[in-house]
Amino acid sequence: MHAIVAIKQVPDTSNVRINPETGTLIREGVPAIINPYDAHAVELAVRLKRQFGGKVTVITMGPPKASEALVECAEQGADRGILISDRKFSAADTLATSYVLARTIEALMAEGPVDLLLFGKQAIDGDTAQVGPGVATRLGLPLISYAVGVESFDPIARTGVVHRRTERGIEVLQTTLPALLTVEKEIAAIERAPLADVIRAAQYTPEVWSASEPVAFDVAKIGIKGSPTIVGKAYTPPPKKAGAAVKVAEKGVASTVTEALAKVKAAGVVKI
Amino acid sequence: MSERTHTPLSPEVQATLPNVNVDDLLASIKYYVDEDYAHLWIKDQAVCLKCADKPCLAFCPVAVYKVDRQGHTMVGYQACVECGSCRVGCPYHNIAWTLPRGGNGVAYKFG
Amino acid sequence: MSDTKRIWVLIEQEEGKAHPVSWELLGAAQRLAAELPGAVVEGVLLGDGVEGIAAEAYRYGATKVYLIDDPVLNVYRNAPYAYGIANLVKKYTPEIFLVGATTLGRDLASAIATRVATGLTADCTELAIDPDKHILAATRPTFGGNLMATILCKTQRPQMATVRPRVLPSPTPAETGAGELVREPLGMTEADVAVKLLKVIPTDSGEQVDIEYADVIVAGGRGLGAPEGFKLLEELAELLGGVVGASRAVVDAGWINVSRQIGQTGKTVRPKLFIAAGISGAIQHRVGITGSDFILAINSDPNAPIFSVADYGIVGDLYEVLPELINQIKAQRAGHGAPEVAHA
Amino acid sequence: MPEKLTFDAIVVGAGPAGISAAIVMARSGLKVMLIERGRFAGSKNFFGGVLYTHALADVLPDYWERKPPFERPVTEQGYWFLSPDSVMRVMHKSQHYQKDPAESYTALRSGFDAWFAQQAVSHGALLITKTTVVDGIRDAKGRVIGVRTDRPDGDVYAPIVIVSEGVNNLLTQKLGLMKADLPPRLIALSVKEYIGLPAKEVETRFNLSGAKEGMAIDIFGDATLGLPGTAFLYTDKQGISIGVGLLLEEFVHHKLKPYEVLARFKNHPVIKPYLAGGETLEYGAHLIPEFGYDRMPDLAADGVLVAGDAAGMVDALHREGTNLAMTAGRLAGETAVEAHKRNDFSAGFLKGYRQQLESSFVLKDLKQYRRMTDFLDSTPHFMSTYVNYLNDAALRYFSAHGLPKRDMEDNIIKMLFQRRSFFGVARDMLKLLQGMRG
Repeated sequence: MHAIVAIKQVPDTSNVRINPETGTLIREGVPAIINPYDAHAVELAVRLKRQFGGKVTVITMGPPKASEALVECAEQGADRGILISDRKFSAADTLATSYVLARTIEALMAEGPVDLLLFGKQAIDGDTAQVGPGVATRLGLPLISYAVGVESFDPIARTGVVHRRTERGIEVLQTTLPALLTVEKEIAAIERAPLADVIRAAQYTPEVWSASEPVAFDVAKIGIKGSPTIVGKAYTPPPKKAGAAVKVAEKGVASTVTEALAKVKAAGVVKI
Repeated sequence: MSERTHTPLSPEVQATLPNVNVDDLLASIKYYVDEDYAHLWIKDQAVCLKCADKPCLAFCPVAVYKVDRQGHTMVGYQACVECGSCRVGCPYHNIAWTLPRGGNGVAYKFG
Repeated sequence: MSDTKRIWVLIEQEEGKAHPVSWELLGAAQRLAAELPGAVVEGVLLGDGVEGIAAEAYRYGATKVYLIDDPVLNVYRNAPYAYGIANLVKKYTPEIFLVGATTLGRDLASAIATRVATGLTADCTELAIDPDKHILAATRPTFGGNLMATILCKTQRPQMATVRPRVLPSPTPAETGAGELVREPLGMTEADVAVKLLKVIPTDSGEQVDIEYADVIVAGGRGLGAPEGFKLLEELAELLGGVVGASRAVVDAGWINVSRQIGQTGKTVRPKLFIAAGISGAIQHRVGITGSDFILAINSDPNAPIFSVADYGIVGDLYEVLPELINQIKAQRAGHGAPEVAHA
Repeated sequence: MPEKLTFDAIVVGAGPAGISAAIVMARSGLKVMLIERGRFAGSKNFFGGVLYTHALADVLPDYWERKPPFERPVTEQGYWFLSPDSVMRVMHKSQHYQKDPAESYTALRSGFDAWFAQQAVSHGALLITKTTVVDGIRDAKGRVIGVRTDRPDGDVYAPIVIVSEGVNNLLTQKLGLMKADLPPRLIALSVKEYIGLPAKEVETRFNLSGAKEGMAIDIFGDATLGLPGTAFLYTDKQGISIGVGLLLEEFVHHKLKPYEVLARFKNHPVIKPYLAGGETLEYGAHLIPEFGYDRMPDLAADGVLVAGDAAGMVDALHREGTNLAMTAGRLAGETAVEAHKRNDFSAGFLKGYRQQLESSFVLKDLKQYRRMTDFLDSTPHFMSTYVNYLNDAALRYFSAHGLPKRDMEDNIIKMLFQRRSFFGVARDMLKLLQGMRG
């Protein structure tokens, strides 16, 4: 079994600070982490490897610093890490990113058969959820997004049954392999890695691929050239204004609650 | 060496201490909370029940310790910054103090 | 080539019912069309025996609906839907294409954008036409809602965006409406589709939803006064199909498990409705709830900081307010008859 | 059966002491495992402080080329004596401080320690993070032969273990090198806020001419409510580190909330304007071991050495700790290298580590100030009495009352003895002298 996991190193958005004047991220004091969904994707891959044998390859596109994230994946049990890093990739949007990852995966598929491609459901910095589906589309592989569980996986028969969360419930889907899954956190709880794996990872140096070696990417399709979208402007959202507050002491509990319920309904967020 | 003698703080000095909601300070701290393992606990609630002073309620710099209605000492280990004050400061050495599992707990961004 | 600029809206449907975000998008499309000379608003509809939905789309302002009706499209799967729509896009070259940022919409839009090699802006909360460049300016929150970014797609067409449901107003439909129905073939058979839907397990089958994914959270704080107060919160949460959350104070007090804690030392949540009962709202708690769509705060202290982030606040005793809330919800539901039961 | 994990040396804790030891050993070709429980080296470390470059240079002669992430060089330093409404400042600014590299720098530890640990890695040490050491492993004769971590299959072996675990020295105690925890009057609790301000603001407020100037101030008196302790204020690149530390005993006895003491200090009329408009980017707390020379744990036993805060290597009077830790870590590392050469890891040989410390400033200073904690302990009024007196005397001195100057001077001397008897003052000064001279 060979699973390829695509990950991203992201700023921990629970601690993000924005420079209000420039509308840019203040990197200082913001930890860089593996996108949390991606870490669960790696965990799933490692579990399948333990069950079926084989190997796990983790790929990421990013600056040189992102190789830290690949080392963390190695701690989790990944066998090989590839950092695709080149200044020519900078300012890539999701279309350019999915091109680079798809070509990288094709190159890996040329080395030998691949059974599963795993992505986090989205990255917490951009929240686009576009790269996984984009790569599946480029490779012409079956896509199951928002996967929450693997019911069965058979690398011999090349078929699997996957649970997917949608608004109407959990869809149980059968797919041929290889398939591409984007995963939620429930897909696999992260376990503490044995010390030997951590030691091995600390000695591991991920491979670095450039824009030209070992895969020659089409320069028109990468970085800012290959990105149809650009950021027009960025700004900090205005601080939220406090809504009205009504006092039970003034209006009585019944009419206060009636008013509040009407407000909730008007907001249309949930069915009352 | 003798035990230390203390001059009590005058009420005037006491009155100059502002009220601070420590929860507001906690928002600046990065934690990786280990939901499956509490690294601090009370060894024997009976000892706390007999402790009249309960200094831990004050000296813990992140207010980990609270007392519930039954007088039991509750431990909010999630906010712990692992300073060790309670380990040393509890007059009865009644706090079991261990380190969080590797990678968990406080992670200072600036330090 | 004509100067007609088509603004397309995906009419999302499942089990023959249109998703309301489709109508919100038709409303938005009409507002965009007013700013864009030569623009027309058109719908795109895929499914199996869903032609009837087209009539609805006309009432919401679509002048034309492109329909692919095929048994392969009976249930949503990415590949045949994306394939069918990408062919429509290639044939009719719309200028703008709007899709709801639902699970289905985000899955589908990404695949379409990749197939036609164009730009897609995800999960937008605001749409406008840039007055100078006459292109779509799609604004979306990023970095966990800490930054708003306006994205432009300069040369590639269509300019695609998925739009978060419920952030744009839903237009009132016209009494009647008429438009042109354009039928197109799918050009794909079931044998071409690798993914098969075996079954759907409804979510509300008793399984406790993790607080991070809950759409409704009823959270309690020190103001509950006693752990028994959580019974009331559980009742309300169950009524709303939600889960119970808590502030640091009550988790510390041992009234509820740490997995329910919300805030800097707990979890960050993004429910549609967050009800804060007896939570004063220290900053460390507030940072965990600001992603909520609607916050209803109940607290006896009118100066409680929670009110500064609440969309609506009730100053009063939660032991008076919560039972009344529960009663009124029950009464309203009784008035509307029993909730619909889905047929197998 | 998992393989037995074996190294030449294990270092517990990637702080200044442990990293220094790891660098020295790795440079000598030993296979070193440096274990850190935090997510990265520095993530558990918090200080209000100043790093001295002499100790760093001894460990890493080319440290300057390796671009350490310092905040600002300390070009002006000294003391502020705060009374409730006034301040007496004794500051020293000198051209001597203006050089590259400077003698000392303000720093933030999460960045500095991470950088320092990378230097160990670049020398060949293996840095293992997110891994907590829970116990030592000993052979039948009681010799330390490894450590147990909290990882699955987490035992790891080495003929020598250097314990640099910090002030909460659980492992040191488990290995029997220290009998029990010391009382709270020998440990200080310090709380700090790192307050963000634009560099320009920092420079204007503290009269600094640019990024190559910085200030380190120790503050006494009202900052600690007159109780034995120190407050501090250091300028960082884009912010200020401000904190207050008291012997833990004072917090315990007076039931003081550390964050309230800090908030009160920040509100002091002299301090407040410096912080105006700043944003608290981080709050935190840390213990400072003020064991004193006579209560340090055993520094060596069979297969094990202790260095840094774990051994109480802090000179509280001069707010020095990291330089003692780096020096001790270096000497521990050198001892371990020597032990490998002789293949002798016995306590008898390893005790040479202590002898080297005795002849370095580390133990010389600790010996000299061995009574400082006791001095503060026995003179709890010291801070309030004399600091307030200084300010009142200054007020009298600098105000024109229409009195002859001679009368004013008499007045000032009288003011002192109204507060404390002649013999009281004499005794306090004598004790202070003893504390300072050792």
